[in-house]
Amino acid sequence: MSNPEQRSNFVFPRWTNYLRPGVVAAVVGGMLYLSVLFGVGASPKTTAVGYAPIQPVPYSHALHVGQLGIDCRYCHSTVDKAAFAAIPPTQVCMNCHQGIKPDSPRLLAVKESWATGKPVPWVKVHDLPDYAYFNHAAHVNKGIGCVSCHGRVDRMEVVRQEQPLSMSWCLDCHRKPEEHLRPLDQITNMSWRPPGNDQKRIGLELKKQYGIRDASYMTACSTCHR
Amino acid sequence: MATVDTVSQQVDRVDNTTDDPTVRAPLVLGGKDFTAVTETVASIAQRKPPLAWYIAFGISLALLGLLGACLAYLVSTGVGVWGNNQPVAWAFDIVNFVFWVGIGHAGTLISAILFLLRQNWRTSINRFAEAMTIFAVVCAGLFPAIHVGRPWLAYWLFPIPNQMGMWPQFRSPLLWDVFAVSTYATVSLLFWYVGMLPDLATLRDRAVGKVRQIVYGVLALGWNGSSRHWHRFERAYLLLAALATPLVLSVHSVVSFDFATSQVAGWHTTLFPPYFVAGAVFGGFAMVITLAVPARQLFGLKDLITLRHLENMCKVLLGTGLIVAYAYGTELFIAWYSGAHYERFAFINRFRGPMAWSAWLMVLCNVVAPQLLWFKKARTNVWVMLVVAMFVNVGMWFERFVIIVTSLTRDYLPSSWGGYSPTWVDLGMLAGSFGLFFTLFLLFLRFGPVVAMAEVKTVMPQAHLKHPTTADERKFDYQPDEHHHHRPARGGHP
Amino acid sequence: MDKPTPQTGKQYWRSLEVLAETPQVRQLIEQEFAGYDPAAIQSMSRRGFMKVMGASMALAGLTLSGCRRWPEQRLAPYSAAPSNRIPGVPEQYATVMDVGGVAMGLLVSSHDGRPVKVEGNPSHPFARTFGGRLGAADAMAQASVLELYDPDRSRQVVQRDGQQSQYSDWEKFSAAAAAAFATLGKAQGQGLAILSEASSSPSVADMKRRLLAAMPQAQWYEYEPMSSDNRRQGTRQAAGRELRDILHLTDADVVVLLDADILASHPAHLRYAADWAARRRQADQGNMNRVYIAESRFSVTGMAADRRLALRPARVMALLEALAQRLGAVGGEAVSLSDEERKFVDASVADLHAAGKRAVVAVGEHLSPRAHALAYAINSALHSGAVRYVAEPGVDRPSHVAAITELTRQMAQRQVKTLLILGGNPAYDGPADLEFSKALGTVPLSIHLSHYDNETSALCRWHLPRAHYLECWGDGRAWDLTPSVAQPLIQPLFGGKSVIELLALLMGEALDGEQIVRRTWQSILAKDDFEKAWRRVLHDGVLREAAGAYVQPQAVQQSPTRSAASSLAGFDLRFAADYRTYDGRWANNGWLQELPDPLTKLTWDNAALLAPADAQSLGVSQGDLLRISVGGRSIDIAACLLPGQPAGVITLPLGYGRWASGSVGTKVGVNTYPLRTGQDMHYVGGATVKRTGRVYPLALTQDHHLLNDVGKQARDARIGSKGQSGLIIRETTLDQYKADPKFAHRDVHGGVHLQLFEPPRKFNDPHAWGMAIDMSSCIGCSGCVVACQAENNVPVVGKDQVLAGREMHWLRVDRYFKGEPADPAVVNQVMLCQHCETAPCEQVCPVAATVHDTEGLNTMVYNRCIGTRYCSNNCPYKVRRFNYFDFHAKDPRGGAKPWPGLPDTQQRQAIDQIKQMVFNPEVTVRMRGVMEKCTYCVQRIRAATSERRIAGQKLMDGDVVTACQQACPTQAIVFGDLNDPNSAVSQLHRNQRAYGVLEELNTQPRTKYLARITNPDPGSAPAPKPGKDHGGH
Amino acid sequence: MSAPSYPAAGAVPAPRVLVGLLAEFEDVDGVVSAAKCVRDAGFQRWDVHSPFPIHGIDRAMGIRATVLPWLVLGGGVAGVSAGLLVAWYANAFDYPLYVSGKPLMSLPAFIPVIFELGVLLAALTAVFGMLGLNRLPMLHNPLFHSERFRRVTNDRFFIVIEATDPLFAEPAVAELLLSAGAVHVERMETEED
Repeated sequence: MSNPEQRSNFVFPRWTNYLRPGVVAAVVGGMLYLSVLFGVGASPKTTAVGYAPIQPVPYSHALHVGQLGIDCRYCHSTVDKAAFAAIPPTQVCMNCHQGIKPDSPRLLAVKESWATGKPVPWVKVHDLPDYAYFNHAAHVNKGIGCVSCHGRVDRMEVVRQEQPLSMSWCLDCHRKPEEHLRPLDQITNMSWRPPGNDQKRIGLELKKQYGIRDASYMTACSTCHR
Repeated sequence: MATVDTVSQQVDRVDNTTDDPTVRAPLVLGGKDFTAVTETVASIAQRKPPLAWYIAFGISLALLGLLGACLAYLVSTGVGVWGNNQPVAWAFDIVNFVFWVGIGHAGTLISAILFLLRQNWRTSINRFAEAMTIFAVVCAGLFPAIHVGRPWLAYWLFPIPNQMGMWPQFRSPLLWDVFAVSTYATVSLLFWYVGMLPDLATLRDRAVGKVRQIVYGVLALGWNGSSRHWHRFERAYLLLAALATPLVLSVHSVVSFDFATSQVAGWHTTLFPPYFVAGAVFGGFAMVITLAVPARQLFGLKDLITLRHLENMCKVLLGTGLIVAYAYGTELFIAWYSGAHYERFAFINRFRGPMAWSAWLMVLCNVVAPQLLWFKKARTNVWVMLVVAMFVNVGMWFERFVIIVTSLTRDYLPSSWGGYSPTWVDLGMLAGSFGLFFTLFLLFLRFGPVVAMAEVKTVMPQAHLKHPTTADERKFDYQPDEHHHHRPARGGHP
Repeated sequence: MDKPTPQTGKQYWRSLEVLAETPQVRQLIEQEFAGYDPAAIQSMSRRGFMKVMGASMALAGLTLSGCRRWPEQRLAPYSAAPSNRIPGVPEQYATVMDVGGVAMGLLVSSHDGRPVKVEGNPSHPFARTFGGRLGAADAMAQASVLELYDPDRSRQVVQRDGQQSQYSDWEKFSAAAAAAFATLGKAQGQGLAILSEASSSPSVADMKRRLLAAMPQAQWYEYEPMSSDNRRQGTRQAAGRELRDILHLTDADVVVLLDADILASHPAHLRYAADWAARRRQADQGNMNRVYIAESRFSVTGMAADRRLALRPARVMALLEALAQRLGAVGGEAVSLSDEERKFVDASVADLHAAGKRAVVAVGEHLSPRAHALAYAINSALHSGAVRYVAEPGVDRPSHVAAITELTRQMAQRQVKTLLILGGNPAYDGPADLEFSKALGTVPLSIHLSHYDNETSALCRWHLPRAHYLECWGDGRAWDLTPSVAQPLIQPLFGGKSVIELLALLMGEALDGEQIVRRTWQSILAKDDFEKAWRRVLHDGVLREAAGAYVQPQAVQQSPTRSAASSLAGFDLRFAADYRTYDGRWANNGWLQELPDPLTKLTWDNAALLAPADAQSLGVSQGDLLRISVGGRSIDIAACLLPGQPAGVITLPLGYGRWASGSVGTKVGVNTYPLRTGQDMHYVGGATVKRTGRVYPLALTQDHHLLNDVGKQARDARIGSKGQSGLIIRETTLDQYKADPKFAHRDVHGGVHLQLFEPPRKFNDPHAWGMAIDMSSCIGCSGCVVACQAENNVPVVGKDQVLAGREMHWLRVDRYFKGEPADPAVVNQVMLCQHCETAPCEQVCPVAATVHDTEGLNTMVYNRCIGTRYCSNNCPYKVRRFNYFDFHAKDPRGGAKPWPGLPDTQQRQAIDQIKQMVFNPEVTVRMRGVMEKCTYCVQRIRAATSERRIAGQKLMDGDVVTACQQACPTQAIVFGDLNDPNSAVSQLHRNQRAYGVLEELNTQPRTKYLARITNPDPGSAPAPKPGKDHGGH
Repeated sequence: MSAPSYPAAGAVPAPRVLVGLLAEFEDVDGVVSAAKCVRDAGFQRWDVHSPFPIHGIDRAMGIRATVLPWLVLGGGVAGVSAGLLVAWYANAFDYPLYVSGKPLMSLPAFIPVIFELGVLLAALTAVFGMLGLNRLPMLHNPLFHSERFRRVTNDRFFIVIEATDPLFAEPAVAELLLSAGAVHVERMETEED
């Protein structure tokens, strides 16, 4: 057997006792820190919002929509007819730009496309997962304005993603559509405000008028996933 | 003061397996005093282990490696590398899970229930059993996590707020499993560790070399045997035992709900919860015997884990075995009595269908083999009990196989009846899980206090007042299976 | 031979606006499809391709990407938008597909220029369902879209010289051909032979006429391994001219069939099945037809018949002679019949007499000319109003066998200098005794136009890639000669040419396909205002008024019966087109290879179909490898026991064992053509069978033969005895149905449901979706299985996985044999997700990946599923399917490989890009590790409802049509809204035959089955059921 | 054992401040009776150290029952309510989904989870409550300076009377302990701070 006498007698120094609060704090704090880090870092609000890639053509929505007041549907013509809001063909640009500023250097890519027939390689900004089936027409025709999801595009020099486009974000609106509904003639109006800022009342009226169904229908899985 | 050598020499052959209730059979032999107990146990962690340990550890590590390889292949390729199919969507994966969870029951059961029942003979084996529990639950926890098709998303099983706004579905028995098994793992771990604190302190105080002194020192948390500490310690331990007892019963009940609440004929049986719990204890004790018999041989623990301990375990084995056999019978009776076509067929098919061999193997191992233990000769012969225990281990694995796989192969629509055969990955992962289990267990044997020294000391006569003077002392000086107080206690006094 | 691996070159084109094929638009749209980075496409880089797909929104739903920011996607809008196309909105075009000289009317839907779904053309007389608004298409037609995107299709012109083979191109070929044909032209076409597959195309006929006019000495031959020449000969004997018989089964109360598989193998089977079913559905009015069949195999029609007799081929003829005599259609010495044969004749004759005009007799296309002559005589004798005739086109040509025999002879005698083979694969499917391949090698200049660089191409000097029918202009005639136009939905992916385009090229005509077809149709369509008529044909896809005129020539007296002493020594071999690969042309089609055979449920193989009795006497069991020899030739093929197969007859399905089919079809199954000679194209007697001692694994999706007694008893209790109800199958005969209309609800087990709680809602807001499946009209043709696979991106898993029991079909046809193996009855039960209101699968899912929506759909959310498979265990119908591997990425002929990358990148990167083009963008493509199942085609529900809602209209019954319902020729599947009491499905749910399978489990299924009613003659009807049902209690 | 004497503990590198006196006893009876003496002498800040819990020592020392059980009860209640709350919030309130036609609030189906969470929190409270009340972990303890004290986890029993006790007077206390049967008494000292 080993007998005590031959052993070096090790005693933990006194300061080890003072570590205790530190250890507790480290463990608790660490867990909190990680959860916050993950919660914030992984949330689409962080990963997706603010995504504003450089586009091949320095097209300014602020100028065309904000100042010139072109309606969204002039370019995105299928938004109220189909699930997919079409990106305008080069043709549409040329309708005007054959006459207006035909020689502007900013239009080079467009004119090249028109000449060669090559499409303009726009970068997709609002990109839903492949398993989520969003239908523009279904929303636009039921009183959801462009601005609700795309933000104040009329003020954007470069289009950026304003909303997280996460599932819970979709659910918020599908549970309480009345907070976003607007008259059909105001769909593309970026600056529309409910008269008397009484969105709730108007929303509920429109909800009835559009025949929008209850939350359990609106949040059923099959509404968006197939 | 006795040394290890002298101890091992002076192993006396006192037979403590008497059945005479008037005699208080000693639980510690070899005329040991406190020091000798400490020596016997603590020195295991200090001496170099025998060659056998190294061989066993080598094999275990190899199997663990196999498990790792299989896991990598599985996750990168898909669960199709197993033999699972339609209709047998669960097979080895869940069989192994239930098997290991079952093994994981004896530990906490011995610690908790026997503790509450004041079964003092538990003290020599509970540490073993608890360690076994922890490691078995580790193995068990592995399978539900990796049996899913997309393991990287398994965290969806926990109610964590997320950007999808989605939550788990609390009606699913599988979710109950998640909570039951994780709770069980946590509580068992705490129970084990708390119980080990005083013994870790012992190892600390005997440790040679700074590293060991620091490691054991930290693990012992500065335990100093203060009676005020002991007071709260015992109360906490009692509470844990009281909590663990319903827990241990609930866990396997919940596991049985996976089947009992389902639609599958051969699964949805109201009998399942008690049947599964009994089966778990049955299999758990078998595993304890399987581990204890060689261990006491290897590490000279014969005086602490005595034949009486082993015999007691054999009795439990026999008892629970009979419950299991009864459950088999009841299942068959109910199926016949229900008069429902699908029910009847499930059990006819179990014993006469293409996979009947597994059912009969189950009956042989779980019902026939344990009957040997009616005989005291068998109960007191380590070889016999070892063989019986092995049979039960095999039998309990096949019980789960029969329930899960055979029932699934032929359910309602004959068009979708199928068969099942495992792949090398299935077998590899089964073997690998044993590798994981034994690697952990051997490490514990090597470095941990394999017997609860402090608790053993409490059941030694020297631990009790010779002349309780006041009533309150008598009241508090509780002596479990002591029948006559003033009989001079055995064991040496200087 | 060495098969060149296709070089990668510019091969993807975006489909064109079909009516705007100007080179300029072509170019624009090609560029459009090429996306922002043509180089990425040229190099076939996967990312590049994915960007393009992102652009066309085509692959919405591909992969279940997690919450990462997935790879940047580019949007490539049109430069100049083609008129009236809205991105993401599918369009439908009518066209036709020609198989064996008969055109099938199709309606093809196209997503952003990719044809993805083939359906029947409702306005086509031979595709329309009876009285329905739907058009049916069979499994092969529906699967043809997979062939379009088959990466194995030949991509280059290949030039061969002996063992040498090299890639060439159309320029080099036309140069070479121009020279050759110039000289041929001078020689009046002397030494030129053309071997064409059968074609109903007026344009091909027109080009043929022009070519023969230019080269009168040229020889034009036609060959099809499956030919109906016997009918031509027979009708000539019987009526003095070659006729096609067109059955009008709606007018037939009694139908007697001799080896005639009119519901599945006949060129007009879709129309026949529809009309037959129309009469089956009248069971509730007690006005069913009765079908007798005597056949030398077990056919789909045999499964549907009311009385069936399995006979050796010779006995079928004897039976027909007897029938003809008894009906006074022919004289001669009496035929000796066995007891059961006589019973069959007595019963059928009695019924035929009783029915008179409303009776018809039909014989199999392959039967001898005399059989056809007798059938004609009998029907004339009956004055049957249920059969009409049109004149057979192309009467001048020799029979197919004669044609290829003659051609081979000429080649062997070196008389053929130039051989042009238009389609077909004679080196594989030619009569074995001719040794066509050997002769072919001797032809100096041989040219083969074909979809694949196949067995025949390997022996020709030139292989030319052929344009798929969805890629080119063409036309065709239906069974009754109704003409249709075939229009392309996409530019040729691999630069192939159609038959007419090739002929134009060879004849030096500078015309493209469209111009040729329009030229041909000048003569078919009204001269005045051709454009208007042309556009109408394009739109309708058919010109109904131009159908062949009915003729009814007088029956010629037939020579009296001569008793032919047919020897019964050895086995009769019966050659039959396979229900999946037909004559072998579909061998490389994964959907069809994995489609379970309607009878055997065999996938990925053919097998020698053997009567259990014969198997017993031979000591053969399922999967034993047999050596079958006849006339000195022999093959080794696995035995598959088929109850109901006539004793002494072995059916050998054709169309397998190809050696140059492609990565899917090569070396699948056994080639049975080697036993098939020119004399005995359909059956041959005196074959010997030996066991080789080896065993061959057969991938069956339903293992009935392997049941032990315990299993058999349980199965019989569940499916019931012959003609009677069991626990899961409810059926009875018409008479018993009349006696006990509520029979389907007798012996319902455990009717009492004690509820612990009230369901939270009725699942009927705003609609209550439900389905009804009529087991009386289902014939088990399995068209619905392929429809579901095509619509829902259901993967092909491969033989190894089917053997492991992991086939993925959301919808399966459960085929149950009842009664004695010698003379079984068959019930087909289409099984798919029942959408139970109290779905057992839902409560066990720990992550709520499968839950109910408010309209009663049991929704399966793939992107939420983590794959515990618990739901599948808990589904009593076992209709859930699990992606054990990434099956789309897995090679069906090889094992699954580990994927080192992030799991959700596997599909984007590992699936061949051309294969990806067949995906239906409206349905998520499931990745590895998720569960899937029938969704009631929720994508179609959503499409229809949102269209109506946006238009502010109410949803009408019939707006939502599931893929399986759409494809079903017999309308056995009906889907709709149970809230609408007048909807078809509501009415069927109210029908007293309607019951829920396993409803005693209180699953409350939304899918109900209509109990099967058969109409056997009193002689063969099973005894009324003895009181209680066995098995239960 | 030899005549009572209490040398300053040897092997320890001379620490200075006196913490208390450490008395060693050989068996249970000795230490228990000694504890009674110390108790009766009215000392407050003292303790008995032993290798295992000595039955009856609580009364001998006059230790009052611990509050731990009440803490555990609290933990259990918290766990149960947490379980109930999370199940209700997730399945019945925040995102109600229809599962097998069962009610949104299917209490019977939620019970297993509720139960498990109750046990879990109770057990955690028991363990960490015990450690907290015992002020463990405490790796440093003046006792550990004593060579002999190591046997407290083996076979010896000790009584410690701390210097901070109001009645503490070094020689008197030593006498008391020795007379109570201590086989050895030593000064327990520690370094300045």
